[in-house]
Amino acid sequence: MLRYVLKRVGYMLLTLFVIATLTFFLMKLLPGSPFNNQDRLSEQQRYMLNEKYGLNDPVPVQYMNYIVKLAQGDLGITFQYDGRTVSGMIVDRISPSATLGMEALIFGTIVGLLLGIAAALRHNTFVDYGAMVIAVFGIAVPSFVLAGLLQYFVGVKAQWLPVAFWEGPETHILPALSLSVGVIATIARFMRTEMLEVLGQDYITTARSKGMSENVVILQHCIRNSMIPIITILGPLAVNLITGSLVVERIFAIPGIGDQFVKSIMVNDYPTIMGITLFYSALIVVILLVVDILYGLIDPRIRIAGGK
Amino acid sequence: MAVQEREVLLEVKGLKKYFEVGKKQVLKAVDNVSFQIYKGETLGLVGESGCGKSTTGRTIIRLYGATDGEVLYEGEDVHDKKSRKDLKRFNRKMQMIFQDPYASLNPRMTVKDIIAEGIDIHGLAKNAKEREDRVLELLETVGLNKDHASRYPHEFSGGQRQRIGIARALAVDPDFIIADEPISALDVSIQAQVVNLMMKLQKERGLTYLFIAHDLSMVKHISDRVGVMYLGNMVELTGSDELYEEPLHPYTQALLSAIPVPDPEVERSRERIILEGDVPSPINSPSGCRFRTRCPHAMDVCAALEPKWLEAREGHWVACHLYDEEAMKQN
Amino acid sequence: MEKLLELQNVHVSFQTYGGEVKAVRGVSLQLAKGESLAIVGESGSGKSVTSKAVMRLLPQKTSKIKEGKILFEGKDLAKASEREMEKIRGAEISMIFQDPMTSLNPTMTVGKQIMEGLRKHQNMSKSEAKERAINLLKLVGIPNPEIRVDEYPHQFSGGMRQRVVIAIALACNPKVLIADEPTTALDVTIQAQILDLMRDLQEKTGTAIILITHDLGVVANLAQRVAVMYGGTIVETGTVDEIFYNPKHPYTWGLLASMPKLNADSKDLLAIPGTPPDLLNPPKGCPFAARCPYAMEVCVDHMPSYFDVSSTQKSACWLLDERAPKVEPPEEALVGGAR
Amino acid sequence: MSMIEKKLTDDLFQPAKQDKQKSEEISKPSLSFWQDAWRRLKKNRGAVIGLVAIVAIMLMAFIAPVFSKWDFNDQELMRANLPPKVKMLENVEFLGLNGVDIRGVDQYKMKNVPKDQYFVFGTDGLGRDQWVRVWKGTQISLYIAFLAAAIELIIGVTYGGISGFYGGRVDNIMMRFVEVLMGIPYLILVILFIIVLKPGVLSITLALVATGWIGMARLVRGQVMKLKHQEYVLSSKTLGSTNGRLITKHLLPNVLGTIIISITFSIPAAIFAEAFLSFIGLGIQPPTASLGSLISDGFRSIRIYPHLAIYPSIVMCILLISFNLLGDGLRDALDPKMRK
Amino acid sequence: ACSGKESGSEKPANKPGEKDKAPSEPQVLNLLEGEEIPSMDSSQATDSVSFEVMNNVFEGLYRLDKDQKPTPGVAKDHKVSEDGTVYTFTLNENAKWSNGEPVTANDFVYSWRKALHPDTLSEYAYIMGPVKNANAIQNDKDPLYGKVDQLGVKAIDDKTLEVTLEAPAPYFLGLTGFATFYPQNEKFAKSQGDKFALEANTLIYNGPFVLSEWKHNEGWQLKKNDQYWDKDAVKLDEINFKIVKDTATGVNLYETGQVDRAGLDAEFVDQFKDNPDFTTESEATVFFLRLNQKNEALKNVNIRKAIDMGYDKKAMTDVILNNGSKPAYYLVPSDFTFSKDGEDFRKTNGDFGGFDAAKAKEHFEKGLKELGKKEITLELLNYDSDSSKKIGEFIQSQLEKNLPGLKVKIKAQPFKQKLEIESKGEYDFSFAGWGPDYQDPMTFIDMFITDGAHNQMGYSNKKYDELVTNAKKETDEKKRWEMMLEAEKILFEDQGISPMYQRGAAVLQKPYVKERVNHLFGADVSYKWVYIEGKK
Ligand SMILES: Nc1ncnc2c1ncn2[C@@H]1O[C@H](COP(=O)(O)OP(=O)(O)OP(=O)(O)O)[C@@H](O)[C@H]1O
Ligand SMILES: Nc1ncnc2c1ncn2[C@@H]1O[C@H](COP(=O)(O)OP(=O)(O)OP(=O)(O)O)[C@@H](O)[C@H]1O
Ligand SMILES: [Mg+2]
Ligand SMILES: [Mg+2]
Repeated sequence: MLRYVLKRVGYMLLTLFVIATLTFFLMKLLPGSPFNNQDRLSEQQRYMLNEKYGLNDPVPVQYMNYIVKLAQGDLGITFQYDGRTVSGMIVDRISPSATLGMEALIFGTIVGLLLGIAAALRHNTFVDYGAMVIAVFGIAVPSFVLAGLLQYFVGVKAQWLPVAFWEGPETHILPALSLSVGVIATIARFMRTEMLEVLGQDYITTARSKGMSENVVILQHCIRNSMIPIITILGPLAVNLITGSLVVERIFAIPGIGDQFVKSIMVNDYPTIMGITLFYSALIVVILLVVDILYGLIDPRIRIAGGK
Repeated sequence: MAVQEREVLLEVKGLKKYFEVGKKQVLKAVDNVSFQIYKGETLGLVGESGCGKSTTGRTIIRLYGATDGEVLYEGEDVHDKKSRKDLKRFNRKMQMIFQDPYASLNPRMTVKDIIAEGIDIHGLAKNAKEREDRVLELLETVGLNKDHASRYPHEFSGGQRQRIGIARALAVDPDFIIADEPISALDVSIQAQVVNLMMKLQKERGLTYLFIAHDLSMVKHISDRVGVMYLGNMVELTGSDELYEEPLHPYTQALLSAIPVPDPEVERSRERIILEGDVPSPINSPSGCRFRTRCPHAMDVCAALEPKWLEAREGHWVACHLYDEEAMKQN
Repeated sequence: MEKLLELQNVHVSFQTYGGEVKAVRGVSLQLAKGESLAIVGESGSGKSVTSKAVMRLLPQKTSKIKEGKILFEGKDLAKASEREMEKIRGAEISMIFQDPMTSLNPTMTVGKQIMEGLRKHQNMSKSEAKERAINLLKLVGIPNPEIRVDEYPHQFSGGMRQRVVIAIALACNPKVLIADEPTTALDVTIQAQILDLMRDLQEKTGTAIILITHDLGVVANLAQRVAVMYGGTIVETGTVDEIFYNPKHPYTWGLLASMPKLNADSKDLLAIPGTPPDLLNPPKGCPFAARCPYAMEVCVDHMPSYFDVSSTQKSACWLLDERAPKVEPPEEALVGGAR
Repeated sequence: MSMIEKKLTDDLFQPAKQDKQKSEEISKPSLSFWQDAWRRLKKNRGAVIGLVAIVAIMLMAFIAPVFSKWDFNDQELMRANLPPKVKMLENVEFLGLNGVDIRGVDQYKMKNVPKDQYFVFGTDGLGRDQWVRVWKGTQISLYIAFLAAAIELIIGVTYGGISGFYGGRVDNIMMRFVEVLMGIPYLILVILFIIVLKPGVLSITLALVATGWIGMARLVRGQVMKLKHQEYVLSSKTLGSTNGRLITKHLLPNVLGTIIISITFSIPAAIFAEAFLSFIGLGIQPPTASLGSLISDGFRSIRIYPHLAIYPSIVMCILLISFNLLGDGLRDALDPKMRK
Repeated sequence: ACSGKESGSEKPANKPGEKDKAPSEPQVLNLLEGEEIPSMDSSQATDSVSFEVMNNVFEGLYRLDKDQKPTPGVAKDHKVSEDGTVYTFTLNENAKWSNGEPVTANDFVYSWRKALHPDTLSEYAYIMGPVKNANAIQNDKDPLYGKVDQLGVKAIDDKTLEVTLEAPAPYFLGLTGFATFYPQNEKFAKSQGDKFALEANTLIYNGPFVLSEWKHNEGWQLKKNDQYWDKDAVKLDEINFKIVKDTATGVNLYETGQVDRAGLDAEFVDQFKDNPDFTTESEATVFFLRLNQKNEALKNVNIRKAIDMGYDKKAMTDVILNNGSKPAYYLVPSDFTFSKDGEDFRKTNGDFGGFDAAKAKEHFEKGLKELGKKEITLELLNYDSDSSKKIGEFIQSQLEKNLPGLKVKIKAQPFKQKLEIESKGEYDFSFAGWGPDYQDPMTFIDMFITDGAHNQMGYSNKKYDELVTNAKKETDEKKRWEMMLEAEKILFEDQGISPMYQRGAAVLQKPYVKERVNHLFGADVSYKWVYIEGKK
């Protein structure tokens, strides 16, 4: 097991390195310079600014410098905010995004699972259709519409919950809800299909034949066996949620990383772009590994075949 | 039986097929198996589930690459084939009927397309009409009617599906068919239909079969000679009557004694050789003779030496130290 | 003999895309305490459905017990609530399923799967249940049961899995054990062990067994009485000797005849031509009529009723009517002692 | 019992004539798998409704702009932000199609719009006919939808198929590549395309091409890995099938159901990816619009001019639900077991 | 009330209250901001958020008052030499940093030199241009390069500062209120090292407020500075800023009463037009079309004229922008600069051109004939913001309608990328804007001298160049004024650009917010005089 993980970590580092390289060169294709007051700057000042950030060097040299620094764990300093380090900024801004993402993920997964299970158990009944309508809706309504409507009706009209900002726990509800609808929809659909499949398996009949109650059958026998595809989609979904949603962060004025990333690209803040990209891709590869390990925990057969 | 005079169609020499399972673990599915199949005969292959029968069959037909040993078909090494043309030629001569009639038919193809697949691949029909005719002819041969051509596999009973599988194999006019437990998944009355069909075809077309099964009575019925496998090894091989009348290998004896006879009186009075213990895993198979852990006659030598594959009597091969004088001496 | 379980004219239908599949059409059976009854018959003849109907394990939405009574110790299971069934399943009646490869939950240890029923029906503590599970594993002949309880099904061989399934079924000492083709997937040496095991158990605990199988050899080995099913109905029933040595129904003949005999010469087997009836539109008359070489006009439109051959043997065939021509069973259908 | 017996006459007890074929006489036209699937599809009510709706929307998208009085970019600031007004229905109060806005002002009167001018979906902030714009936008969204589907089908399925089929090292390399692509944030790629190529349909297309297929590739790979050990695949191998034949004849038809369901997921995803790009200002460039951009623009003024967001939303919803219905129907149609 | 005169009187919100009336209600203001503060180091500030915060927590020699006139800040008084090039400031002895230390002349010397020092790389250093040697110090070809001690600023004593200019600059006094000219406490700055100005507590303040809390990316809080020399004039105890980027969110917050002011997009204007809290504010930023005269067609003055007359600027501001923006027929914005006699530059020069479809067509046809072409295609380089996209669409449709034979394509790009393309001259015509750096027409006029840094469109007119160079040296204020008026005329004779509109902003503001002062250049707002009255 340990060897397997080590091998995978090796692959991960390689993948990260490739991503870093690709992103670095792609990013350099972005036109424009990172300076704030671009339209007022003289040629010369521009040159000097470039010199300061090492942007006058040929791109491969810049790349080498970047990688060397990266190897020392230095992500550099952002161009956007005076003197702040990229790593500090990521740490700062990931926390609301990740909190929100996790909340949405947990809530969405639970509700999605419940809906999916209910739909499967009441296959082809009103409950099933209802759950699936919710699922289709969850996919069909874009988050900016949902977030906007929630904010207006729940926040402004009814005044049940705060309109925006990231303060007490009550401020988490609306944004988390907006984010989770997509999760609910996806999970519910997959869970329904998978549950139907599992419910048709012989071992479920065996469990029933032992006199197990319906609850035990579902909780102990069905769910775990339906989890593999759920885990598979949950992995990348989690990464995307954790790394923030531009739309929801903007609408609810949450100081998250999604918004920061878009802005950094817009203003050519190279160190920040790289920093966030690396963070994101590291998360992706780690989650993919976690998913693989989870497979083994859920299904002992995979542990033997793929694992050791 | 004047076995020697007959022409050898297929010769398997020291065939080994190991699977790598997990890290550095080797599963010896087939370990050093040798036998010959004569033209026009049916060689039965029996043994309990997991002993390597299917693997042997599949390695012969190249679904698996052999770990070691060779398979000679009409003197040519099957595993040596390189060019696509050679392969195609070979594929036409040797065909396979699969164990599971449910899994071996593509659920999204009509019966017609399934049967015609070989025809298409080998270009055996000049036009759509000819293709259709051949399919219908094949359907008839296996006892289905032309209405069935446009149906899907799931619309058939197991016996019918197995016939479709046979028709598919016959489509390319093979000389040699490996039938991998073609009847295990069928019920008795249908088994008889399939076996009858296979025997009829053999008579009509001079086919050669390698008939894999674990139902010994059915194997005896259809086969000229029978080989018994245990845990990747061939333990006994001889004419089917001889095998049933005078089994030499203790495993064969146990096997035969365990077959329940559909006769209540016989059953009530029957003595069985009860084998102790479970079948060992092919991953860590016992040293020496693999059967020794369950064998009522196990001796010290069995753990030390692998029994030789020797002809204990004319045409009766067995791998057991009991019939090896040298080994007995050592004991 | 005391009737433990009695089926009275049970009808089961499935609602499918194509229409109503009448899988079981009027099955009546009796099972006494400590008795072993074998149900044999063609694939798809409704054996499994009948047994699942007893357990009430048929898919709830698509299937229905349309008619009939299933009396277990006088109580009609066909009308029992799900709650009541939960108490009966596993504790009073338990079942061994056809396929050991798929009837164990791959993500749960074998021990836990055995313990589940024990904890529910016998209120055992975890450790008690585990001890009993180990004992059960030992009983069904699994070596090192202490270690094996904590392993997963895929770590067991097919034969061992089947034994685990049997252990699960036996866990709570049920009064009735329904074994649906318990040995089909096994090779004969293991099969023999398991049959011995079941016979032992029956002798020791007095469990009544319903054994469903294709293999007449197994029937001959284990059963006291036999019911032959075809097309959703029982076409013949009798003691094991009666069915083997004095069968009256042409389908039973066909069944016996299609078995290859170890000691017979290798000529063609006597196969039953044709295919079983379509249960979507079951024939009005005798379900076997279309394949029966002795079919008469009456068979096509009129369902034969049971003719008593002896006090224990009944057969549903018009050939037993006095007006019918007398036919002899084919030679191939004659089993050992009958000759 | 005796009652019945009485009715049976003796002559019934004669051997019956054997009519062996009788039970197998279900004659059916000989259809190929695809013809058969089409036949099954036609029988599925949901799928037919979905298909009809999609075709209707497609027709509207291409015909409505042609037959309209206005071009999608005919601006007239004098008639900006008119609420909808429909010729016959304007007198039916509750429909709200009488040109009165939510403040209760008849905008048509107020803005002196000629009596004979009706704007079925109203007008936007530049006085353009929303009807034409919605259908024009539908064109773009349909294009995006079909493009996304095509990309998934062509690139995703091929990639996943090859990776899963060949397995081993090929698979390892291909999957590492996918991981890398997954690791590069989507936005960087999109923005690059948009900046390098200039914003518009082409760059959105390319952005979709670059990453849209990854999910599908992973899915197909998994399925193919599972299916390639099926016995029917092996049997085709023993017949001498080439790999190409195995993939196209055996593997793909059997993953098609999964593929279709996945596509019904990714079509809305693609349409909204485009809407998201519009939201951050990188999507379709004006004056062209897509349903996504119409909704995201209209949504800003939803409280004052609800018609701007509502109509494109309705079209979008119908479209998506239809795709879902059709997808479910297709999956069933492609599965012969669902045959009636 | 920046544009005080015209709009100030109609708005009850901005009616000046009684100054000496002691406020009885909680003096707390809640506001929104669109971005995080990029920098709190006055020599690094480049953007409006930083400028606005700094204007309220720092103070330069002078600061702009409600009427956009310089009013004493740290300086109590000043003297100007005859030739208008030497300013001697006397500092207020009560001016203190928030840590209690006095603000000294040296703090200015330190800060200005720091801003100009090449190592600092202040992007706004050029604003110091009028100060003697400032340009030379920044020019690495010049012998004075980097020699900040040669800068024309000197601390005569702790409370006297002498500034020497290159040439007379009547707007200089106003400029001292600009962030780059703020003082910095050398001792404190050095003691903080790298951390200086990164957090609220690594900085000291000398303005009406202190930055009491700074939650990065969420918001910040200003509190009254009790060390401020004029603290009695400051009424507000607390201002809370929250970062909200979405307009709708801002409006929603406003409606629930959580904030006292919210900006509106065009989409929201119709909705709130009749709301009593609705107001529009005018700015001094002018948006115009750059007509790239390196383009074959746009080289032709008739084509340029045709384009300028070919779209309806009034409809554009009234219907599309709908936020108080005014159509612009000029370069130098209205209500921005005034002659010595107090006359608006704009009023003197009047409007140039205007929408006239018929005339536009005439010009266009003439131009086409001169070019020998039947039709031309031009690409409009645009920003990618929503309102500018709409305007782009409008211009496109108008021009194509009014000038048959013209085809307009639009290319929208993110801000920075658009600037990049523009500076490379790789466009036909573009949507551009310019806000003033200082309060003088020159900040607009000198953009278009031949090869000027901001003349990215190849405009060149010798006479224009001459007028601009001379005006910069001219000591006679009146003559200088004339020259600038003349230059603007020439620009429009040539139709070097096509002005579109002078930007305005639509906002909702609670009526109890009084005396909020908007500025037209530099920092947007002063909160020094704001107070709350009538909030229930
Ligand atoms: N592809 C494979 N990878 C790893 N192990 C395999 C593979 N195929 C077969 N085996 C193993 O090889 C051994 C022999 O299998 P094989 O299928 O040949 O048995 P068999 O005699 O045909 O059994 P059955 O009667 O059940 O068909 C078994 O232990 C099986 O688990
Ligand atoms: N869930 C179901 N839905 C529809 N039809 C069903 C269902 N289960 C069983 N059937 C049908 O009921 C009939 C009887 O099936 P059953 O499983 O009882 O047969 P069996 O006698 O057990 O056969 P086998 O020996 O193959 O197990 C068959 O025709 C089958 O197709
Ligand atoms: Mg096999
Ligand atoms: Mg069954």
